[in-house]
Amino acid sequence: MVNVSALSDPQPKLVARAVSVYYGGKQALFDIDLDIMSREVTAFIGPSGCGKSTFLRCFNRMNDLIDDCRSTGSMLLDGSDIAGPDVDVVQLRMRIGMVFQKPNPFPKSVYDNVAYGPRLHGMAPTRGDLDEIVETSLRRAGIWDEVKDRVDQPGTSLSGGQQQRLCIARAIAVRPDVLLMDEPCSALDPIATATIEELIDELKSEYTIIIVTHNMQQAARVSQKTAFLNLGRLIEFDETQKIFTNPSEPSTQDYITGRFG
Amino acid sequence: MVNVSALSDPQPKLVARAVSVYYGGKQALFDIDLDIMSREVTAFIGPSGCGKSTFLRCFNRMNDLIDDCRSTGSMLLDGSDIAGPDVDVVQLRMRIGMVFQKPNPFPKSVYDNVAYGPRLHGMAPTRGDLDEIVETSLRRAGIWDEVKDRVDQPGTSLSGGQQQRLCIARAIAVRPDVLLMDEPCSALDPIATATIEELIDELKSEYTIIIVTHNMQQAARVSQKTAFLNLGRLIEFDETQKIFTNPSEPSTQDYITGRFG
Amino acid sequence: MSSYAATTISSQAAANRLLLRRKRAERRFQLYGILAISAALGFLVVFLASIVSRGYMGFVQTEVRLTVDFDQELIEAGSYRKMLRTSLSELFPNAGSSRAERRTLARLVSAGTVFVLRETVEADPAIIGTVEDVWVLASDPVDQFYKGRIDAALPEEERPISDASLARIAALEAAGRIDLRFNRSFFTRGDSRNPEEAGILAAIVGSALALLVTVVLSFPVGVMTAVYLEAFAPKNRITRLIEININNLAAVPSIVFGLLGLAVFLNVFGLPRSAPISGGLVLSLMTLPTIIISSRAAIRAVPPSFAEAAIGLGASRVQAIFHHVLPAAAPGTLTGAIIGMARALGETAPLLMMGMVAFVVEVPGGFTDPSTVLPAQVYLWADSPERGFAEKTAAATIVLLGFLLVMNGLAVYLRRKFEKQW
Amino acid sequence: MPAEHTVKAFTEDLDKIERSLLEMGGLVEAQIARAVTAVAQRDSESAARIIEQDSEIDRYEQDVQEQVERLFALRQPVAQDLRMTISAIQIAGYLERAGDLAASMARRSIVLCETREVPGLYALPKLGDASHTMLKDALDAYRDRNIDQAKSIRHRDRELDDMYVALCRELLTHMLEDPHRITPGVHLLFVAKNLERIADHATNIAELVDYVTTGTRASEDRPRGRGFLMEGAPSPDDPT
Amino acid sequence: MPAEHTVKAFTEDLDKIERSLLEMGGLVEAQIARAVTAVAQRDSESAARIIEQDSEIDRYEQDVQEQVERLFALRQPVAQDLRMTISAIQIAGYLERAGDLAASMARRSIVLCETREVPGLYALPKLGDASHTMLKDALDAYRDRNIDQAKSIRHRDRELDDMYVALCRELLTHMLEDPHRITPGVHLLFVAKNLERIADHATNIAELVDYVTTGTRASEDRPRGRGFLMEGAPSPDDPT
Amino acid sequence: MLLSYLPLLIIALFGAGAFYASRARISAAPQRSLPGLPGHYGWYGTLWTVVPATLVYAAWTIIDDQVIRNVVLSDFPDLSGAAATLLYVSIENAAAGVMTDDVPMASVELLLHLENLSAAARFALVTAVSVLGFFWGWRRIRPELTARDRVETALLVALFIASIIAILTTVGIVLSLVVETFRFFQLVSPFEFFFGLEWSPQIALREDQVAASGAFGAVPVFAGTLLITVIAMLVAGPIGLMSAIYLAEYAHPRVRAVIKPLLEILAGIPTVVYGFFAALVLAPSMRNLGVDLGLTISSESALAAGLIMGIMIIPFVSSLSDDIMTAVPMSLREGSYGLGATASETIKRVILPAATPGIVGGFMLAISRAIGETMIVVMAAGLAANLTANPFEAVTTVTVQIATLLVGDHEFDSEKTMAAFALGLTLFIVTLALNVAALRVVQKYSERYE
Ligand SMILES: Nc1ncnc2c1ncn2[C@@H]1O[C@H](COP(=O)(O)OP(=O)(O)OP(=O)(O)O)[C@@H](O)[C@H]1O
Ligand SMILES: Nc1ncnc2c1ncn2[C@@H]1O[C@H](COP(=O)(O)OP(=O)(O)OP(=O)(O)O)[C@@H](O)[C@H]1O
Ligand SMILES: [Mg+2]
Ligand SMILES: [Mg+2]
Ligand SMILES: O=P([O-])([O-])[O-]
Repeated sequence: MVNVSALSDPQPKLVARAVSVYYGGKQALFDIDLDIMSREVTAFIGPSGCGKSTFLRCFNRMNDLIDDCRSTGSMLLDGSDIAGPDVDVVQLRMRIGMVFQKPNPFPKSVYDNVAYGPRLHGMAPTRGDLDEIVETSLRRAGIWDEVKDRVDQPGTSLSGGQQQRLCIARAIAVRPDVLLMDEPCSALDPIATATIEELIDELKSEYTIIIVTHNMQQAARVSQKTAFLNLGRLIEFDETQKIFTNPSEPSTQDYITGRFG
Repeated sequence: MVNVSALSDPQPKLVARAVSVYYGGKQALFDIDLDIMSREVTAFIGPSGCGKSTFLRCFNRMNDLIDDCRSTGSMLLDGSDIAGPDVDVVQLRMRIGMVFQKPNPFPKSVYDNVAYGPRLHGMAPTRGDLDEIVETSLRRAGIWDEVKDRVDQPGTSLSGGQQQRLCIARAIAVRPDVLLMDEPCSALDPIATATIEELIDELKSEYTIIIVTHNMQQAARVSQKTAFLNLGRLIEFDETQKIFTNPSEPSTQDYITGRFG
Repeated sequence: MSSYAATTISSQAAANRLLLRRKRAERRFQLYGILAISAALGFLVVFLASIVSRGYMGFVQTEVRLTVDFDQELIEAGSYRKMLRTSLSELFPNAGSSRAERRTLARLVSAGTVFVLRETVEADPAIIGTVEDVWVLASDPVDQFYKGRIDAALPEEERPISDASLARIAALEAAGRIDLRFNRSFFTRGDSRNPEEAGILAAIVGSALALLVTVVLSFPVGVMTAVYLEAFAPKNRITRLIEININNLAAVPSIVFGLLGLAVFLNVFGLPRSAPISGGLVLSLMTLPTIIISSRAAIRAVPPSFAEAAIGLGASRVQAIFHHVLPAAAPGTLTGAIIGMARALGETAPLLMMGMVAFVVEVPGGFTDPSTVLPAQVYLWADSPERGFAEKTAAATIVLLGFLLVMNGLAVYLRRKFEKQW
Repeated sequence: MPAEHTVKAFTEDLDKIERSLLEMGGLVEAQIARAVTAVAQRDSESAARIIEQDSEIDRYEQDVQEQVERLFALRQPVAQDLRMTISAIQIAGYLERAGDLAASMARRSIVLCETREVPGLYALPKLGDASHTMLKDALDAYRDRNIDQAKSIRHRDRELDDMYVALCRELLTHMLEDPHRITPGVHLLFVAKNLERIADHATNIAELVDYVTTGTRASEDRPRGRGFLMEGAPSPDDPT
Repeated sequence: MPAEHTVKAFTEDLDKIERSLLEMGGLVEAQIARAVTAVAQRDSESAARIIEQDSEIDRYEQDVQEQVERLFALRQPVAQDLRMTISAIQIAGYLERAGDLAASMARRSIVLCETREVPGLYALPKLGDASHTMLKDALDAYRDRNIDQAKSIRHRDRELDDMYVALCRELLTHMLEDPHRITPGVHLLFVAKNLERIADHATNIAELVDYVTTGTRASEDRPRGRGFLMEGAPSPDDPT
Repeated sequence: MLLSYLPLLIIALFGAGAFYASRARISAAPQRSLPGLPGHYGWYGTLWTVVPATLVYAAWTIIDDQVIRNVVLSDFPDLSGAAATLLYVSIENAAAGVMTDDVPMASVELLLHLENLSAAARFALVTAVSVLGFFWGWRRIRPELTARDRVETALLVALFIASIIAILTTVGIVLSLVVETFRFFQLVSPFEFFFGLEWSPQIALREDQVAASGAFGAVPVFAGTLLITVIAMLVAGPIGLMSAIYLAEYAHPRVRAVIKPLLEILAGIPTVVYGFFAALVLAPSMRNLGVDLGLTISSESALAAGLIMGIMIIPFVSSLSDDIMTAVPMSLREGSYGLGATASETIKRVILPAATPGIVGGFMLAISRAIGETMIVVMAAGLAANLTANPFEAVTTVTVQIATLLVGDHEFDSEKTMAAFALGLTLFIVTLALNVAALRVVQKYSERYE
């Protein structure tokens, strides 16, 4: 068991400092400091409404879409600010991809789903380039073998688990560094869930992954670091193993052992 | 660990014999034989679409509501047939209550929700009787203390977990023998889930309970017996502890240990 | 279990009685539903049957075969009337030659026959100097009688056709000179004072022009508004006002739109009265809320996750909406538009105000020409006393319903085809 | 246990395991005390009863194992609950060993009844008492999650080792003095060894208190006698 | 392991635990063999190395414990996986004990180097060999989930007990013959005892094979020597 | 003619050209990560080329008629008002080739000349603006240009303008109604209008015409409207609601799939057709029936109009109710059945109570529709403003009066035309109130199952 405070990677991928978020007058996050390390899976756990999704969406500024949502504090990606008003969110979201709770493939072909991002950003000048990006992304998402014969069929015709992997493929097609996942398995059955968890495990060799989950076992299984949030505050952030075998904070312990409420 | 075959309660509460169910031309359940013992919690587990809900809904004939659903085989409640065409489903459903996946309180007051069944069946001649039934049911569902001051407020104003307990109270208000629960916690957060599980544990001293769940841990926690279904067939039925420590069938073992698909 | 064992015999009996009563109530309630539906559908059947039974004869017309001598002199003198008279007197040589008698004779055929003859000549000058058999329209009373709508047993003064004419018709029939033929002129002519000559082409063209104006104006504006409100509008007082406003506009009685058109388009802007452009404008204002509302519903039905996903990939809001939400909402939007158009096609009241209920003979050639629309034509004819017009009204109604059926069918087809693809 | 689980049955299950462990511990303590007495008082009847009772302890261990297995399967404990559950298996194992050792002493006491008495056995009950108390205290420390008490137990183990070494020396001396005492002396040596082992097991249990409460396993290099071997003395002591 | 888990990392984790156990087993086997040789050949240098290496085994145990804890916390094993994981903790415990016993033998061998040689020790290596082989076979049976082999090991334990009793008798005879042999004799008695204990631990491991594979714990009443006590013989043997 | 559309063609061509030119320009620029796709730069160029030029074209087109008219009429300084208009129309006709007498040829020539001049000037100006716009945009096409932002902002502005049209419509309605009504109330006191019992708006054409004194007491009109609406709702309410219940709760999906569209046909039939049916089929047969039963049923009875209108709005009631009932979550139904309720009990005790607000809203919308319906009553109800509650008599309605008062070429500022606007305003306010209330109710209801 490694002690957190002893962790000192020289360069965290993402840094949050004193991040607070408000919905209208209501404060949803309070002064959060957190470092996300490169090529690791970091899980956010906590009771419903504690602000996991809100925090996650700070990283790629999805909260900008909510009219009355406003945040303070600083967030850095590879050392450069991402929270400022003059940051180009398009570029930011290219570098920080996102996978959602419900698999949400576009009602287009599998190919067009994956090709959407690269086309949007003009990443593939020729059709050949695009083909390659699509194939690579699908491969990386571990779904190429299942769909290679039907990339022209609509993405919505796939099964739930396949759809979610398609969405992951779509996200990595724009070559992001970071993948944000908001309860990516909560709409899936246990078997599809297992395949996604498996995939996350493989992806972590290339991507920095942050995953929000309600399922503590899932956090335990897939992540290297776990952050426990409660009532909008970061209670504990540590190695997953440490959190699940020997958390420092009593309230973390209470939460993960089911002594809550 | 008790061996199943050694189980020989003289009188099972519910008996299914060679039950098959068809949706149109598609067979969803194949020849299921099962005995449900009185005052025990029996869990149905199995992969998505294996027929758990279908089987559960055979017990109170909810499948009758689906137009092209048809079933064969016999089902007995306390030894008398419940599957026949001349069985009175109104009476049957009085004796076999049901709790659903999403809490579904009627958009009426808490009181009226619970009083609905008794009124329907003319169970409470006087207002006083009704009051008593309502209070007893709410108490038994472990929610009386939380709602006693607001039984006139709409049931929908309660929290998710409370709503589900209200639904349980509503179901037990008609004094059923059996409670069917189809994934009663899947729409709830972990804390509400824990309270419902707790409640199920208490209820089993008075009711025979059958619960469908996707969550194997939940099945493990709340049930005494577990039935594992796969592809519409009953693969294994045994003491829960046996199933989760030492199942007889390899496919059960594969499923519960996550070696599926 | 004990609770059941505990129930006494008598309460068991009471419970059974209660159960029986509940079952009876159940059956009764279900019966009410069936009766209600039967009533509504029964009316529909009666309604359609009565329209069709009245109208189908409108598509055929009694015609009389005349043998006409296209005499060069008469033609040069422009005396087509004389030519017709001659031809008729040849048929019935023993008809009197008094003015009155000549007139009754002429009343066998349509008053417009003279013009038909002229048109025939103008269309084919080679005919001059020959003697040809020509089918001409019978007059309205003859037509009605021949179609069996006039009871010959009635006393002469109670029916619009004289005994003499009846005899002539019998003669014509015997000679094979009278027959029911497909009524081409119904589809190729404008209105007329003579029922047998009245056609719906002018009305159809008028409707088409007005609808064109409506589509061109209301569809883009409607969709743009819907997109703005659903996808971009900030939630503030102005947009809320717009929303409420649109919902209310949808339920404003159509005649009020007519008042608006009358006061604003005709009197303030000075647009031409009775013109497709003015009528179309009013109809488009009227259709706009329908299109906006159905487009908004279609847009709203698209899961927000599509837009979210696109934005998560770095698309701007505009791109997300235009790439994913609008295409997905297109069938719904289109369906709404078609239904709106169908409504506009059937609308009369506001056009009353715009002067489009007019007697229009000429087929309109442009957006500013005087014209009428199909439902207005129905309204006009329904008011006319001649029996022939009743039949025409029903026939025009059938045509109108036909158009509506096609449009609604298209909408249903679209909705079916694209229903819930995600 | 800091608070109740939302699912109370979980707390109950954990409590039940702990109760079983403590009951088992009580039984083992009694067995040890009785075995020491049997040796000291050459009471072969009591010894026979002790041997009989050992199977009871085995049943307890099996019971705890089953409960633990059930808890793992049905409740998936984590953190402190997990540590408690894991430690329960280990403690049950230690207690079972201690019980076996008590039974072993009882068996030897029967043999000893038939051999010549070895003098100077006064030290044996003292060792027995120390060992028995250590086990008791370890279980108390575990029950109370008392880290300090647990730590002191680990230190007491050292003293006990000293006592053991002294006893061994004395026995050896007796054996050298009189060959007739060799056979009983050997048996007594083994008895002493057993008591020393029991104390070791108590120490193991005490170490688990740390683990259960704080999650860190006490360092393994606990005091291990005092290097008698290095003294080159022909002493048979080796607190293994 | 019948099939891979859908989450392969789970299978890997389980495999890793098993690998650690087998490695640890190998190390323990080697320690035992070397300890027996050290005793037989009076090689105190080798003995010192053995003692040193013991901490390696402790580290292995700790490692297995941590892995198991992690597995419980992160993967919530059930059924066969659960049994495998629980048994891993127990096996690691047994192996650690066996390692300790080997170290203990090594320590005694150092003492023995400085005492007079006791003749007739030929039986010791034989016992050592038997004990060592039993452990090895038990681990093999565990690795292969071979129930039959495991069963045969439990029967071999009886033979080993016989050898042990014979050896004890012989040693006792030597001690009675020559008081100078008392001290080394006692040490050798303990060495023999250690080897007997190692065989017991091997038997324990073999019993777990049943448990892991079929979920039923082998009955506890396994053969326990042959009631020497009842023979009334003044033998110091008690296969506890 | 050609000249008038040519500028638009030019704009379109230039716009397309600008798109490709701008896109090519940015593609040629050193490729970095751009704040927009090349297409965005293309559109940027197009916008600059097209929008100003189009605005100029539109402005010119709107203004030039007026200017030309002023110039042409400046030769006739002593003419004004209607006379000037008359003259100008005849000049225009002459210019269009319709010869009329009495037209000053000089003016006709002038007009033609001016029109040609204007068209040519407009062509030149539009082309110039377009070219200027193109170069203006072209110069600004640089990789630093946030093209996507700009283009999207322009698009948003367009969308916003579109959504303003809806407001303008309402404003137009309100203004036109209010202005005329205001004028009306200057002539006729509001008190008389709202409380007067006699309605007889026809102004006497002859001095001695009877009962044409211009009485503007609208109570009989309102009463007639009310009567017909009540009859309609008596028909549509029960039939619609019960049909909806049957369809939503009992009918097999396949039956429902057939019946529902069939019922909706009723709503798709143009009201003029209903009117035709009522006037030509229903009314005569009712009169005959009345004769048989010894009742006097007027040939334009409130009953006939109300019945037909009721049938017309059946689908409004049934569709809305059906939608609302099917929106009641299945889970509630299952909850009730699970407790042993029969279907009708489930409907009466759970579904209807849950759906009541929505159904009430639906009824209100249906009422508003009945009140505003015109053609049926115009054709089937009468013109006579009888103050009666007897459904067999003829009554008149607000919409009938509006229609009849305004159809035909009337002087637009007579009392009776203004009275139509006053009626229109009343109608507007009443239906508006009903709608607002209904929408409120429905909205509140739909929030419940969010
Ligand atoms: N759009 C919003 N407007 C207002 N408040 C919001 C909004 N979104 C979230 N909140 C509030 O902010 C808090 C944090 O919400 P958030 O969705 O981040 O929680 P969460 O931890 O993701 O919960 P869950 O596990 O249920 O997804 C909650 O109290 C929630 O009510
Ligand atoms: N109304 C229906 N019409 C047709 N097929 C159905 C219907 N309901 C269920 N099925 C089919 O019957 C099978 C069993 O369905 P059921 O809902 O009982 O599964 P389940 O085990 O409850 O799954 P889940 O865990 O997803 O709830 C599935 O293959 C499903 O597709
Ligand atoms: Mg969330
Ligand atoms: Mg189900
Ligand atoms: O079982 P042991 O006493 O040798 O640890």
